[in-house]
Amino acid sequence: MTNILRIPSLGGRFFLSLSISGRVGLCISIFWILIAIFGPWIAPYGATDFTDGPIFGPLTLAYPMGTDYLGRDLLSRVLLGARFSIGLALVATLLASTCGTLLALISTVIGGWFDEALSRLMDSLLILPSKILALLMVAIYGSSLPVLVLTAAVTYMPGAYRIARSQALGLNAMEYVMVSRLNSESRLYIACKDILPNMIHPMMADFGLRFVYNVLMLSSLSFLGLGVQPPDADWGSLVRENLSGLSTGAPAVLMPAIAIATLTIGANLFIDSLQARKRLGAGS
Amino acid sequence: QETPKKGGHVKIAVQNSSVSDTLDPAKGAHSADWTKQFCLFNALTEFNASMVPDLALAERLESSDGSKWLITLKKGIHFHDGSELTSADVVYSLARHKEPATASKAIAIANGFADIKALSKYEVSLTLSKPDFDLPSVLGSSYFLIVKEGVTDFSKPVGTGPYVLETFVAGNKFSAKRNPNYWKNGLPHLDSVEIFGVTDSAARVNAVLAGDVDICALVETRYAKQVESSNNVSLVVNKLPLYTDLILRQDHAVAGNKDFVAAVRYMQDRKRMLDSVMQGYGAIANDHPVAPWDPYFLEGLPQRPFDLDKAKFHVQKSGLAGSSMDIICQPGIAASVEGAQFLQGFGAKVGFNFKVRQVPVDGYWSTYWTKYPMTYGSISNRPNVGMIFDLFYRSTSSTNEAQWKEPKLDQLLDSARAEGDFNKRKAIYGDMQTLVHENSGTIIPVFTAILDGVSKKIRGYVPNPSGMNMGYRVAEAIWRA
Amino acid sequence: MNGLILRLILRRIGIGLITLFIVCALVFFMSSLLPGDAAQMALGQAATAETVAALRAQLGLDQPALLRFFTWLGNFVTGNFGISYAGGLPVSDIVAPRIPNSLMLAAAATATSVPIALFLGIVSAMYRGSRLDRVIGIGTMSVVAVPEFLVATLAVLLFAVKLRWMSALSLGADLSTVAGFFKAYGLPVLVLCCVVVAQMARMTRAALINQLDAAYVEMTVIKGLKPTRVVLRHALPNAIGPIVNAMALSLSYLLGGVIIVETIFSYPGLASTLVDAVSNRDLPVVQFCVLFFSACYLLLLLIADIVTIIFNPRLR
Amino acid sequence: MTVPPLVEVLGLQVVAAGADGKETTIVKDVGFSINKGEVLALIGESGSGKTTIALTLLGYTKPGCRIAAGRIRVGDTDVTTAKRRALYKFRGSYVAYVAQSASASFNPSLKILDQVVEGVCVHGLMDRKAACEKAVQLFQSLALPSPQTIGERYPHQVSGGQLQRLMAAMALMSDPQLVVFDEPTTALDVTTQIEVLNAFKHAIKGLGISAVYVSHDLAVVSQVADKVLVLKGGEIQEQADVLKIIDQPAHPYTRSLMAAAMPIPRLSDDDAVQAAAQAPLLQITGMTAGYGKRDASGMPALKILDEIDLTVRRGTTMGVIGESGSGKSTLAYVVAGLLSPAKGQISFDGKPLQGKSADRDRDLHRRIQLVFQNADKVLNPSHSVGEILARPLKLFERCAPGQIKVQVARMLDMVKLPVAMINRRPAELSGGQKQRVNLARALAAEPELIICDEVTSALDTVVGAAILDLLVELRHELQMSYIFISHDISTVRTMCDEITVLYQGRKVDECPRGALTGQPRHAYTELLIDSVPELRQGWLEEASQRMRAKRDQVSNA
Ligand SMILES: Nc1ncnc2c1ncn2[C@@H]1O[C@H](COP(=O)(O)OP(=O)(O)OP(=O)(O)O)[C@@H](O)[C@H]1O
Ligand SMILES: Nc1ncnc2c1ncn2[C@@H]1O[C@H](COP(=O)(O)OP(=O)(O)OP(=O)(O)O)[C@@H](O)[C@H]1O
Ligand SMILES: [Mg+2]
Ligand SMILES: [Mg+2]
Repeated sequence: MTNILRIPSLGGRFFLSLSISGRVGLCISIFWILIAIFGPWIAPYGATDFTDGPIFGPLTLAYPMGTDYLGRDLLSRVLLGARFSIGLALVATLLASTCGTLLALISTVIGGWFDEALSRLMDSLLILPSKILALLMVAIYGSSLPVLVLTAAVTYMPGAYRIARSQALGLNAMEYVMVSRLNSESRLYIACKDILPNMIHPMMADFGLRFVYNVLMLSSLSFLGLGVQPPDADWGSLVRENLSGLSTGAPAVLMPAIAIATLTIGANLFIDSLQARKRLGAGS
Repeated sequence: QETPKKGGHVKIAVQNSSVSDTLDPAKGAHSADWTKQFCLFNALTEFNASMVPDLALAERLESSDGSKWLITLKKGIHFHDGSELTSADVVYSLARHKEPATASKAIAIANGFADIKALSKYEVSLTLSKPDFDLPSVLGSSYFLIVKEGVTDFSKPVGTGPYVLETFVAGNKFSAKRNPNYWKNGLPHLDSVEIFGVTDSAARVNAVLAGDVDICALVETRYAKQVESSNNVSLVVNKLPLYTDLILRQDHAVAGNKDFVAAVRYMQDRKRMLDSVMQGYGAIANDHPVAPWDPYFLEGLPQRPFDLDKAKFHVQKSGLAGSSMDIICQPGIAASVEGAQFLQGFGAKVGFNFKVRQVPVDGYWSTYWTKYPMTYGSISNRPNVGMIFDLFYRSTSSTNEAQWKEPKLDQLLDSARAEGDFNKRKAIYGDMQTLVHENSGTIIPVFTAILDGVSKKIRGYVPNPSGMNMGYRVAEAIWRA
Repeated sequence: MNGLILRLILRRIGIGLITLFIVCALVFFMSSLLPGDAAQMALGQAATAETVAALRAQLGLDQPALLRFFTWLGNFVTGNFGISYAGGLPVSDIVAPRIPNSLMLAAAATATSVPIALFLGIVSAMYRGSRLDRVIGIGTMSVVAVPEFLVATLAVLLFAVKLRWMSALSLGADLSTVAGFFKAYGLPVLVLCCVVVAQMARMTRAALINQLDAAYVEMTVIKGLKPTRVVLRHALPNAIGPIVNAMALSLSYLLGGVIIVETIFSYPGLASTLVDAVSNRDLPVVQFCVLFFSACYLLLLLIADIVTIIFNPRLR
Repeated sequence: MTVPPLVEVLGLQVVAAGADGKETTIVKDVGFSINKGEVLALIGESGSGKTTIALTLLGYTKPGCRIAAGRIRVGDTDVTTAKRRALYKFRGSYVAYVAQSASASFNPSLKILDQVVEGVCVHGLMDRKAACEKAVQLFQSLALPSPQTIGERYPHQVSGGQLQRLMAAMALMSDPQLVVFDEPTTALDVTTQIEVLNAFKHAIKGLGISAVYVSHDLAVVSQVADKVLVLKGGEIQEQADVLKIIDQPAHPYTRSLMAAAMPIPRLSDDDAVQAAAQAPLLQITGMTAGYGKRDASGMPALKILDEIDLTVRRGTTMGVIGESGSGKSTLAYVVAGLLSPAKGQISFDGKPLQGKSADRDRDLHRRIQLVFQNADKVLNPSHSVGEILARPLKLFERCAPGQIKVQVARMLDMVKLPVAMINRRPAELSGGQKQRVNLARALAAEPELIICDEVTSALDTVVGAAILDLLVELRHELQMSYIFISHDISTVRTMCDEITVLYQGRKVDECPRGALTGQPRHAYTELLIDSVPELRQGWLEEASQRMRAKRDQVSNA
C-alpha cells in the first residue's frame, strides 16, 4: 500500500482512484482470474482422480471443501472449474462484444440497406429465446468447448450489437465526425479514429455485465445437460451435479455457488465503481 | 395383510411428459405411457410377482408346437362403452401392428405373426412364423393391450381396464375414474387416479416429499437417502432387468480388438459403481443381460472381477497402449456419465487414453448410439429373455448393438424358443448367457434398481419384476390407508 | 399525438413482421440441420428403415426443406398452424391450454417483480452512495449470481418439503381458491422474481441517477421539495423511457426464458413445450412457440415505446 | 435603532472533493451582508465561485461540495446549522432561486404551471386554486404573452427568454424575502435580455424584496444592483456600491474587467479602402436553404434561409449578425458544404461551388474552413490536442512529417495556448480553451476563407479580445478572408469590413462598418444596436422606452 503511494505507477493510481468497494471487487476478480490461470497447478487432485473420499463428505483437512457426489475432492474441482467458468465466459464475452462492436461500427458507417438488413438479422437473434438458440446450436453441433463458446457468443452478440449501434449512431451524428467529413476523411478513418475510441468505455461496462451473464448462462446450459463435458466441470455444472446434496446441506453444492456469487459480485462492484469514476471525472 | 379400503384419489408422478405422450398401445414409448395404458386396457396375459405370465383376458392360451396357438377369451368382459369383448377385437388389436401406417413399435414382433384369425366369438387362432414358447409373456407386454376393433383415434380410447378415461392432454394431464363394471372382482380400490409427467427427477422427489403427489415413480439413486429419511414417504426398491451397457463395436479396429474388450471388462469397478453411483440400489451384473432374479438366470457362472493388472496385461497385449478413444455418454442414460469417467480414470492407470464425450440427450439415439466405436446403450426390461437376445444379439437384428455376429447364438435362440420344456429351455438360455458373457461386445456392469417414493398413506404397493410401477398396473392394485 | 402513436405502431408492426419472418426462417433452417428428424425421434430405438420411411412420408418430411418451409408459412398466415409431428395433434390444440398458463405465470411474476424492482431501484437511487444503497446493490447482485436452479431447489426444499407452505409442483394444483393459487404460484413466482428483479432494479437506479444529476432536479431540491417527491414526481417520469425498455427485456425472459422454472416446478407452460418439441424435432410446434415468444417480445417493446411517448411531451 | 441586515455572511469557506479524494477550497473567507430591499451583485470571471456562494444562501451546495466554515444567516434562519426539515420550509417559502439556464431547470415532462405552483402547494402556503390565480397574475406582471394559458404549455413549447421569466415567476410565488438570480440573462440575446431585465427589476422594486444578482457582465449589473462584490478565484477582490465601482474602481482586477468590456476598433480607415478594392472571393446569389424533406421543386419542408445575397472579398471580413435562430449557423453550413442549398448560386474564387461536400475535392475542403459554434462537441474527446492539430497538417500535407510537432506548437502559440496543452484531451480544457483549439485546427489547414461561428462567445472578455486581435493580424499578413458570425454587434463592429443583418432567415440590412451608426438604418439593425447594454445607470429604462417603439416598427416591416 505505502509502496503504491510512493511510486504512483499507472496501475497504482488507477487502483487508488477506485472506491473502496471497487477495490474489493477488483481484488476478488483478480483473485479468481489467477485461480483460473494457475488452478491446475494448485489443485491437490487431477480432474480424473477418484479419491476414495466419502460421498458428500464434510470439510476436513484432507478435503478442505468436502467431497462431491462421487467422493471426489471438491477443492480440486472448484480450482479446475474456475478455468471453464471464467475462461469460457471470458472468451465468449470477448467474442460477443468485439463482433457486436465491429459489426455495429461497420453497419453505421456503411449505412443504407446493409445497416437495415444487419439490424433486422440481429433483432431476430435477439428476440429468439436465448436458451432455445443454445439448445439448437448444441443439438446440431454437439457439446464441445468451441461450440459452447460460440453459442454463448452468438447469444450475447445481438445485445452488444444493439448497444454498440446506438452508441455508434449517436457518435456518427456528433459534430466532430462532421468535421472529419468536412475535411474529406475516409470512412475507415472516421470509423476507427473518430467513432471507435469513444464507444470503448460504454462497451467495456457492458462487457462486464455480459461476462457475468455468460457465467450464469453456462451454468444454466449445464442444467439442460449441454454444458462442459465431464470429467471437467464449470462451477454451474458443479452445483448442478451435486444438487442432490442440498437437502443435507452438503458443502459440495454451496462451495461452487459461493464461487459464482463472489465472482459475480466482485466483477460488478468493480464495474460499478468504474462507471462511478467516469461520472466523477466528467463532472470536474 | 390389511384389507383394502375403497375410495379416494391418488396422484402419481411419472418420469416422462411430452406432447408425444400417447394412449395408443402400439406407440407407447415409456413407462409413463404404459402405466396410463394399463389403467384403460388389459392384455391377454399379466405377469405375476415371479415374472411368470398369468392369464388375464385370455381364459386359455395353448400350443403344442409353439407355432400354432389357440387363444380363448374370458366371457362377459365389457369395454367402457358397454360393448362386449370378442375375438374380433383381439384379432384387430394384434393385427394392426403389422400395418406400417400404425407406426407400431412392435412391428418387428408382429411380423412374426404369420396368421391371425377369429375362430369363434371367443376363440382366436394365432400362427407364428417361428415357434416361440415365450409367446404368453410377449402378449403380456403393453403393445398387445386389447383395444376395440377398428379404433384408430386414441385421444379418448375405451378399453376393458380398471379405469375409465376422464381427461387426457399429452404432456400435461391424465385422469381417470373407477370402472364400476371391472371384470376383476373388487378391483380397483380407488375412485380416481391422476398421472402427471414430471421430467425433472429432483422435482418429482420433492413433489412426493411435499405431499403434492402420492407416488413418485423412479427416484434417482442420489435422492434415495433423502426419501428414506422422510417420515411421510417410504422408498420402494423394484428389481427389474434394466441395465446400462457399454457398447464396443466389434467391427471397429480398436473397439473390436478381443484384448481391448477384455481389458475394458476388467476395468469395470462394479462394486464402486453400485455403491457410489447407485448408492447400493441395484445388482452387480456379469456382462450378460439376464438378471439374477430372472427365472432363466444361469447360476454358477463366475463373476468377472475388477482387476487392473489383468486389464493392463490385455492392453499391452492388444498393442494399443497409449492410443486413445472417445467414450460417448449422455446424462439421460443412468450411470453412463459416471461410468465413462471411471473408465477414463482407470484407463489412465493401465495406459489407455479414454476421452469422455458427453452428448445431448436429445438426438442421441439417431446420431450417436452404436454409430461410434464406444457408446452407451440403455436397455429397458422386455417381457422375456429371448426377446433381449433376439433384439440385441441376433446377427441379423438391426439393433444388434455391438455388431457382434455369432451364428451359434442365433441357433441357440431358435432352439430355446422352440423348446416346450421350461428346464430344457432354461439350460439353453444358460448357454447363451455364457456365450455373451465371454465373447460379446457389450459390457454390462450392473443392473439398475428402480426406486419409487411412495407416500405412507398408500397401501398395497408391491414391486413387480416385469416393469416399473408394479408392472405398470399400480393403479388397479393400490388403496389409500 | 394519436397520429404519431399510430404511425409508430404501424412502423413497429411492419419491422416486427420482417423480423418475425427472419426468425422463422432462421429457426426452420437451423432445425433442418438438426441430427435426426421427427420420424426417427418418434420411433426411437425401435426405428427400422422401413418404418422411418413410412412415417416420414406420412408427415411429409420427404419433401425438400424449402418447399416445406413455404407450405408451412402459407398455412401459418392463413391461421392453420399445422399438425404436430410428435403427437399427431393440431398445434393449436397443444399450445392452446399452455399459452394461458405461460401468460398467467408471466403476469403473476410481473405483478410481483415490477413493484419490487421499482421500489428497490428508487430507494437506492434516492440514497445513492449510502449504506442502504450498497446493501440493496450487493443483495440484488447476489440473488442473480446464484444459478436459478439452485434458488428454485432451495426454495422447494424449504417452503414445500420442510415447511409444507407451498406446492412443490404447479401442475394439477387447485387454482379455484386464493390460497390454492398462492400455494401453486408462490414458488415459481419467487424464483422468477429473484432472476429479473435485480436487473430491473439496477436499470431503474441507473436511469434515475442519470436524471438526478440533471439541473431541473437540483432546482426542485432548491425549491425545498422532499426527496420522495423529487424522485417520484420529477425524476421518475423522465427516466421512464430507459426503465420500461429494460423492463421489456427482462419481462420477455418471463415467457421464453423460464425453461428451468417450468422444469423444476413441472409447470405446464410453453417454454418447456418448446424444449420438448426441439428434442422431438417437432418443427410445427417449435415454429409456433418461437413465433409466439418473439411476437410477445416485440409487443413488449412496442408497449415500452408507447409508454415512453406518453411520458415525454416532446414526442407527443 | 438600526434594522439588522436581512442576510449576513461571515467567513464563508466552501470546499469541494476532487476526483482523487483531496479537498480543494473553492470559496475562501467570504463575508457580506444585504439589507432589506437591497440588490447585491456578484461578479467575476467564470469559475470564480459566484454560483457556489449564491447557492449557500439557500443552504445548498452542489454534490461533492460542502460548507467548511463560516456563518450564514438569512432572516431568522441560521442556514449552516439548520435541520434538514427546517430547510425544506425555508427554501420553499423564505428564499428562492432563479437558475442560470432556465431551459435546463424546468422539468421537461411536466406542464409549466404545475411546476410553478408546486412549491407553494407542497408547503401548504396556499391551495392550488389560489396558487394558480397568483401565478397568472405574476405572468402578467412579468409581461409574458397570454398569461392565462402559457402555464398549460410544456417547457419546450416556450422560448428561452419567456422561460427565464417563468422561472422568476416560480421564484416569486411564495413572496420570498430573498431571491437569488444566477446569470439569468447570459444565455439570451441582447433584445430579449432587455425585456427580461426589465421584468426582473420591476418585480424586485415592486415587491420590495432583496436579491442577489450573479453575472459577469458589469453593464448588466449596473442596471439592477445596489452593491457589487467582485470575486476572483473564490476570494473577494472588492466590495462597494455600484456607483463607486463604475466611476472609480479601486481594485486593479475590477479595472481590468472594465477595460476589457470596452470595445476598441481593430481596423483602420486604410483597411476599409483596401478592402473595397479587393476582388470577390465568395459570391452568393439568391440562395435559399433549409432542413427536412424536400418537395417536388426541391424546396425543403423547413425553409430557414430565403433569397440570400452575399459577397466576401478576398482579405476582408464579412460580419453576420442576427438574433438566435435567425439562420446564421445555417448560412455557415451552406458555405462549408454541410447543407446543400435548395436554390441559388454560390461561387468561390470565380468557380461555382458544389452544394454537397462530397462533391468537392480535398483541396477545396482545405481552402474553406468552418470554426463551429459549439466547441464542446467538435473536438473528439478521445484525441489529444496535439493529435487534433496534427491531423489537418498531415491530411492536407501542409508541412513535412518531421515538422509537424514544431508546427503544432506554433499553432498553439498563435491562439495563446501554452505548449504544455499538447497532451491534454478536450475534457481537460475549459470552454474558452476548446474554442481556441478549434480555431487553431482551422488555421492549421491554411485556408483562404474561415467561417467563424460565434468564436468568442464562450470566452471571457480578456481572452476574447486577444483572439480577435489574432484574426485581424492574420488577415493583414496572409490575406485571410472571414465570415464572422456573432450575435454581439459590438464585437462585429470592431473587426468587420461589412456587416450583414439576418432576421428570420432574410437579409434585412447590409452596410460597411462605418455606415452602421450615424445614419438611419433598417429598424431591426437599430434595435440590435440599441440593445447592447451600456455601463451606466438608467440605461435600461431609456433603452426599453426606445425598444417598444422599434419592436413595432420591425414587426410592421
Ligand atoms: N461539484 C464540484 N466539485 C468540485 N469542484 C467544483 C464543483 N462545483 C464547482 N466546482 C468548482 O468550484 C469553482 C466555482 O464554481 P462556480 O460554479 O461557483 O463558478 P461560477 O463563478 O458560478 O462560474 P460560471 O460563471 O462559469 O457559472 C469552479 O472552479 C469549479 O470548477
Ligand atoms: N438540423 C436542423 N433541422 C431542423 N431545423 C434546424 C436544424 N438546425 C437548425 N434548425 C433551425 O433552423 C433555425 C436557424 O438555426 P441556426 O442554427 O442557423 O440559428 P442561429 O442563427 O445560428 O442561432 P444561434 O445564435 O442560436 O446559434 C432555427 O429555428 C433552428 O431551430
Ligand atoms: Mg455559475
Ligand atoms: Mg448558431
